[in-house]
Amino acid sequence: MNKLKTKSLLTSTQMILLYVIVAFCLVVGIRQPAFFSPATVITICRAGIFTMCFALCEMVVLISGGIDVSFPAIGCVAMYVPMYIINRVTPIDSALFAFGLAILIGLLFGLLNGFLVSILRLPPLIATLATSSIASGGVVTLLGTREFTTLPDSLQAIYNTNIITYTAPGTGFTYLLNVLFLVPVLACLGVAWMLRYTMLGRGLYAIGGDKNAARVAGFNVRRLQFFAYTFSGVLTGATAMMYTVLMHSSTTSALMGDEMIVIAACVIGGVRITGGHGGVLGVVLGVVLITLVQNNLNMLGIPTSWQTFVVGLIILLGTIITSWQAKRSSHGKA
Amino acid sequence: MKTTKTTPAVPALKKKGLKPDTHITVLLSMMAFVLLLMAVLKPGSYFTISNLRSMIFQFPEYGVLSFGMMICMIAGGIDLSLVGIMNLSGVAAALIITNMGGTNASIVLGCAVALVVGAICGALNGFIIASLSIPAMLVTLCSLQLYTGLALAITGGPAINNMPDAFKNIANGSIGPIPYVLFIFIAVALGMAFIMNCTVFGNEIYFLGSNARAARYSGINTLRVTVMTHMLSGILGGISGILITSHLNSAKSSNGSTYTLLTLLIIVLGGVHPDGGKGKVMGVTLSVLLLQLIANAFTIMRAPDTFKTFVNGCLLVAALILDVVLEKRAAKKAAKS
Amino acid sequence: GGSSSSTAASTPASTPAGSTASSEAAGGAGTDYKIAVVPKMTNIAWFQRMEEGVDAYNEETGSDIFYGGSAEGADQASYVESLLAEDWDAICVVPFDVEAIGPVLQKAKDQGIVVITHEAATIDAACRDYDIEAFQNADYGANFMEQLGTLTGGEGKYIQFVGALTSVSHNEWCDAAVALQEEKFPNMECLGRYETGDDTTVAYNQTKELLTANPDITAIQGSASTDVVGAAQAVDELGLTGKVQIVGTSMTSIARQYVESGTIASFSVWDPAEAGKAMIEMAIATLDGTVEDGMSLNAEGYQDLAEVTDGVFYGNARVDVTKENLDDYDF
Amino acid sequence: MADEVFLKLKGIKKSFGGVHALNGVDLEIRRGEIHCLAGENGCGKSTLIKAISGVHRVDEGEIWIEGKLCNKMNPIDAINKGIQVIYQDFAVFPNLTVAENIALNGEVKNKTKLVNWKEIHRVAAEAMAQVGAEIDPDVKLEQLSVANKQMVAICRAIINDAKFLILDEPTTALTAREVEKLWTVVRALKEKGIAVMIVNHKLDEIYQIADRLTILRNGAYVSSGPIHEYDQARFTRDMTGRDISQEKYLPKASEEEIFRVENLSLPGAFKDVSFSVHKGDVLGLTGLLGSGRGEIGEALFGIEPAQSGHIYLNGQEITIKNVADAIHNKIGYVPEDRLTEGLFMDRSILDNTIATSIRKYFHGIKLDKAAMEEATDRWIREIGVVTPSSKPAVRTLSGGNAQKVVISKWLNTDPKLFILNGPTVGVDVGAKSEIHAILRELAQKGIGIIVISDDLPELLQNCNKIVVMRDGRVAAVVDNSIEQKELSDLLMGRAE
Ligand SMILES: Nc1ncnc2c1ncn2[C@@H]1O[C@H](COP(=O)(O)OP(=O)(O)OP(=O)(O)O)[C@@H](O)[C@H]1O
Ligand SMILES: Nc1ncnc2c1ncn2[C@@H]1O[C@H](COP(=O)(O)OP(=O)(O)OP(=O)(O)O)[C@@H](O)[C@H]1O
Ligand SMILES: [Mg+2]
Ligand SMILES: [Mg+2]
Repeated sequence: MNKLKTKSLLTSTQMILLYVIVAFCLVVGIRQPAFFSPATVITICRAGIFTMCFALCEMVVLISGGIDVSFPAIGCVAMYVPMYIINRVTPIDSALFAFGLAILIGLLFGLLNGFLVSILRLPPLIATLATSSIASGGVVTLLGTREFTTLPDSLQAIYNTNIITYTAPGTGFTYLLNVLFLVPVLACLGVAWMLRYTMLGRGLYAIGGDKNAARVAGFNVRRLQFFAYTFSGVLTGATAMMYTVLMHSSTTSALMGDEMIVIAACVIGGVRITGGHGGVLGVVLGVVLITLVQNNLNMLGIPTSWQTFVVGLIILLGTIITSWQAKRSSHGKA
Repeated sequence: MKTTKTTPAVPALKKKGLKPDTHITVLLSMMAFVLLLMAVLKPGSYFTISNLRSMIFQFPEYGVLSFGMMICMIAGGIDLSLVGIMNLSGVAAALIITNMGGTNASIVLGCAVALVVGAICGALNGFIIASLSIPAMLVTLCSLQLYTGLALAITGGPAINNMPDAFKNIANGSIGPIPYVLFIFIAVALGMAFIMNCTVFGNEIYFLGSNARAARYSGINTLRVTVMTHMLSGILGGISGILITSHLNSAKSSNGSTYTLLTLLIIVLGGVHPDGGKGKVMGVTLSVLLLQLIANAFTIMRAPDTFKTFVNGCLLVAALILDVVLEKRAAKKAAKS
Repeated sequence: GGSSSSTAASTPASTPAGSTASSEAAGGAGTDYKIAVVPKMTNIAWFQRMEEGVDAYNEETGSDIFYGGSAEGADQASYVESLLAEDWDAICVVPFDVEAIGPVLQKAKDQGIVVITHEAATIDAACRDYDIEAFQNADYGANFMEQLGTLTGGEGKYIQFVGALTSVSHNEWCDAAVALQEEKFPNMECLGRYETGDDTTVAYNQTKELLTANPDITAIQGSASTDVVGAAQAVDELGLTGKVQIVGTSMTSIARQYVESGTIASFSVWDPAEAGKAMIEMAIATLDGTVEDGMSLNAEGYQDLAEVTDGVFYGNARVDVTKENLDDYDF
Repeated sequence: MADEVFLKLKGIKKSFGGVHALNGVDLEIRRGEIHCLAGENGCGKSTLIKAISGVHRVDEGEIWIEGKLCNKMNPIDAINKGIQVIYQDFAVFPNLTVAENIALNGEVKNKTKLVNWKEIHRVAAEAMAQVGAEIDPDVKLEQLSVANKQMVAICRAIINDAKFLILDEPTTALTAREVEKLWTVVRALKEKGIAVMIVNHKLDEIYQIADRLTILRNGAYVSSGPIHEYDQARFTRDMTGRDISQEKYLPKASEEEIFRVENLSLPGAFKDVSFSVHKGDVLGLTGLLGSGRGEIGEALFGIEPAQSGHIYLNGQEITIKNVADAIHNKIGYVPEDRLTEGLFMDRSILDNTIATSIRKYFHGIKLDKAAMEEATDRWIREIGVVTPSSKPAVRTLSGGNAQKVVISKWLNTDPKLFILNGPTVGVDVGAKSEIHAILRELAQKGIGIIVISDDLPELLQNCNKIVVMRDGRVAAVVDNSIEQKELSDLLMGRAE
């Protein structure tokens, strides 16, 4: 029995992911020794901030048995409206206002998603597609599209706060890790705790596993679905404002198209698209792998025009491996 | 294990076959509404031959694509890679046509290759989906990137242009006042209607989408049907690829990027059930027309394009809600009688 | 199509209706021609600036020029297609994809609509009446290399960013830059051309990756307006301001911060608002039949237009924006 | 104590749209009794359970629980009143562990906000000890067998201070040994004063366990009383409203062999299985869970093909590597799980009937719709499916009628060999005897019939030859003159 458990541990989705990550790093490192440096860690951490946060949103929704493809649009609205107000209406120089409004917007659209899915019982993919169209179409129609690139001082102050400053000995380059990196870290810990140690979290797994069973067990299915989508909306709002801070940019299209990579990160991390399975650790690894791949293809020497293809290939293979893995694990009967 | 016995699902619509399809009625009345509205608002510019022609030039591309999405969804899946297939096959056709000097033979060969490329891409999707039983949504999400990437890699970036006139004529020419593409669209629609209603394969698609396990136990080769469904979808993607390459005189990886969303909207509006097993060619055809009517109405009303996106989103929700409401009402009526 | 070239020749001799309209236009109440200006896409700041130009034109002259287009560039052709339902006198287009829009424009011309294009020097002459360019693409790209070579002393590696590998003008700029570098700065070396998808984040991450792997990069050339901004942020964070030189196309509204801090040495731009006006003026001139070599349009940077070949007019609208003149080009 | 009434229902009515699922039901459950609820398919048993457990609100009538009128309950209220239901599908969470499945409901009920994993394991261990189940608490439910899933569901039910436990057709997926174990658990619960209501069709099982019996027909109450007041005849009469004959099937012996397997083996499932079916034979194939009887059926139908051995149909050797092979050789198969494997619930009777034989109707270039309709109507008539037409979705049919549609689907392929895995599982007595009659008739016509079942009375009554499987091997081949006790011993391996 014990042997069996260690064996299944060694071939679990997370471990396989880890092997792949290590192998990828080795290959890149061999081609490009500069890769093996603390700088790489910082760079990956910095580059993965948004994907990680969005992946957490998506994971919670996927676990509950839904899917959310509206977060890029919601994020764009959430980053655009506050900056629009600050730049064009009244110059409110307050980080609290910017983040507060972004989160509020995320919350509202999250509630809309929740309403469509749990009250009207529309299929999640279609419902969130609709929300996506409504959000991005609505905001551009009302407020137009501009690009805001100057931050008010309060947000600039956040941008200037770093938790790690590393100077590479050879080149003298400085690598900075912004304080906002703590957000995904804390969010991961928080979500992991929530999923494991609260009835809310277990309820999400329950409704993702079998909605009817959850209903007869006395779970409030609607409330749990509402929670999943509003949680996703809120974290999306916050992440979008982080994007504005870190990238000095707020547009109505900055995040569009991100859902593909984020869903892929979740699935590679062992979250099943059919609901009820997956956890934070796997998703973190999935995000790490995807971020690594996205940001090191030049180092690997892949020609630019082939990079889309290579990313696609790796994601497809990752999906195939994890799906096959999931099938194997649910087949062993006891 | 999830038997339906504990599901207090929406009461099944009894005697469904006896009533006119509520969905088709809804679509027709929506079309009537749009036409009526435009008759009041902009009679002069909306009801013109040139507007009709301009509409006909536009919808076949994504109309054909919608049928591909439709069969995949009826079979219980989805094909998010259609636009990728469309561009990849467009690139393949363009490559052959331009390299062979644009002769008529090269055009025929190019079109054939486009269809073959579409079929191969679709078959690959189908094979991965069915043999490894991975949700179609995932597989096609990944393969979209794969096919787009391949198209990009083949062209190296820049579009392939300078198609011969004969090829450009496919999507831009007309017989008298009627564009060729209208005939192509009608042919595809009729072909699809025939396949879905009158062939074994069409019925097998419905069976697969209704209950994949039961389909297997009924002797339906689910692997073959899934592969064939996606292959057909890929072929439709190939046709679309030819149309768009001809229409735009250019083949590249990023054409028609908004079509995925549009085709999903079309088929759901057209009554294809997102869980599979239900949907009609007629509904999808009407839905294509309806959306084109609306799109042109917007342009003529000088509404910003983004407003159209907003309205499409609302329309999608409205259509689904209306569906639920109507079915409930119909069930109640059936119960009373 | 051969048939439409004859249409092109006959267009300047405008319809009777057109000529009455033009006499009214001369009367100062603006033009009565029905003209549409269609941008590549509406959802980016660049073309909102163009809309401002068209609005300003309408206000100044009291005309009613329509400005509108598809949200996404990919849909531009079908947008123009749907415009053809109405009888326009002229359509001014900034093609998203020169080839893609060609057949539709040809249909427009077949309907007797005057077609003016911008940023589309390579478009098939049969598809339009005239094309106005803000400048010669080769000059524009060479200018970047001229600056980079001077700033770096002609030493080191450089990288080029393009919005999309499929973008014709971006690639022409880059080609011209490489050509000049090979001739004038032989000690420099082009590391490659990278795609950013018009996304600041991608430019930022790519720059970081490329600099880490190649610490000897001394210069970066951007093409899409976001390229230099993303690159500048990476250079700034890595503490390389002054060591790595950045030039490229951008706009004050998005690049101001890094121009002020000196991370971006300078960027070049042409005012989309003026380009919009120039297209309208050109359309009116075409309808009035007053197009001639060396003509001047009432838009900054589009005076003394010389027709180079087959209906392409080049202006001199490029402005190089530096710390000093930043406030003069505040868009 | 034993006479104290726990639950009393009076004149319960409930309709869905126009369907009167319940049309005046009375029921009385006493503490510590084992009460059986019987009735034909679609007579409203499940609906009644859902009314009691608060899933459905009743239209009319009164629900009295411990002397209090409780017409407006939701599932939580019902749970709080001590009512626990084990649904046909158990309503467990496949993605959660055994321990969680057992303990989570209690936590929901107590409105806990945080999860105490120690407590969950403790509760789970305690509950499993109470019913004597031994299952690894950390295994996910999707990895368990049906019987173990049911055990988990029972454990979960009893920990929440259950006073009244309802089991909806608990034995359909279990074999004899597991049923015995289940009865042991149920009796133990009874000893604790818990009232138990069991929905069941099998009279012999009802005799084994029930104290009292209530019978419903067409959503209405028919009769109720102590179990000893019911003999076989009254039971079936009350259920169906008519008398049904009980004679055994004894065909004329025939030399003509239809089907034979020799040394069929599939590692891990069965080994060296040989038997033959002659003209007129209805062959029974039985065994305990894991004896491989189901696997043989699936192997012969090509779902999980055998790896070695020979199969002869009408004297010719055939190979079956997949379902297509089986169908090509005119083998039909009625799967165990009708709902998920046999039927397209949302599609019409017509679609279901022609699903497998659709190629027959493809003439020239298109499907012959008229012929399809004609064939379906003919089967509806011949098999006796109760429906106004061939148009309604199968979802609207009762279990027995649905099973008849599955049978029509195969008969429409003109099978030479017809394998039925649990053909009457969850089918009521009336429909059951009709299905049996159909099988006999087919056998007489020369179609080979193999019935895979663990319903011993059914086998003894309908099969003239019974193959008993044990541990993947053929343990015995007997005819139906054997006593049920003897057959059951053979099954368990107690005879030798
Ligand atoms: N949610 C529902 N909507 C519509 N009709 C329903 C619903 N639930 C049950 N019915 C109908 O009510 C009747 C009684 O169904 P019920 O499931 O209670 O029968 P049952 O006695 O449990 O049958 P079985 O033995 O097949 O389980 C059937 O005709 C069924 O079709
Ligand atoms: N050893 C086992 N461990 C776990 N699950 C098992 C085991 N054996 C069988 N099962 C499961 O129990 C169910 C029935 O088992 P199986 O088919 O092996 O038995 P059988 O003798 O063929 O009886 P039946 O026809 O009733 O299924 C199946 O769902 C199977 O997956
Ligand atoms: Mg029932
Ligand atoms: Mg079995």
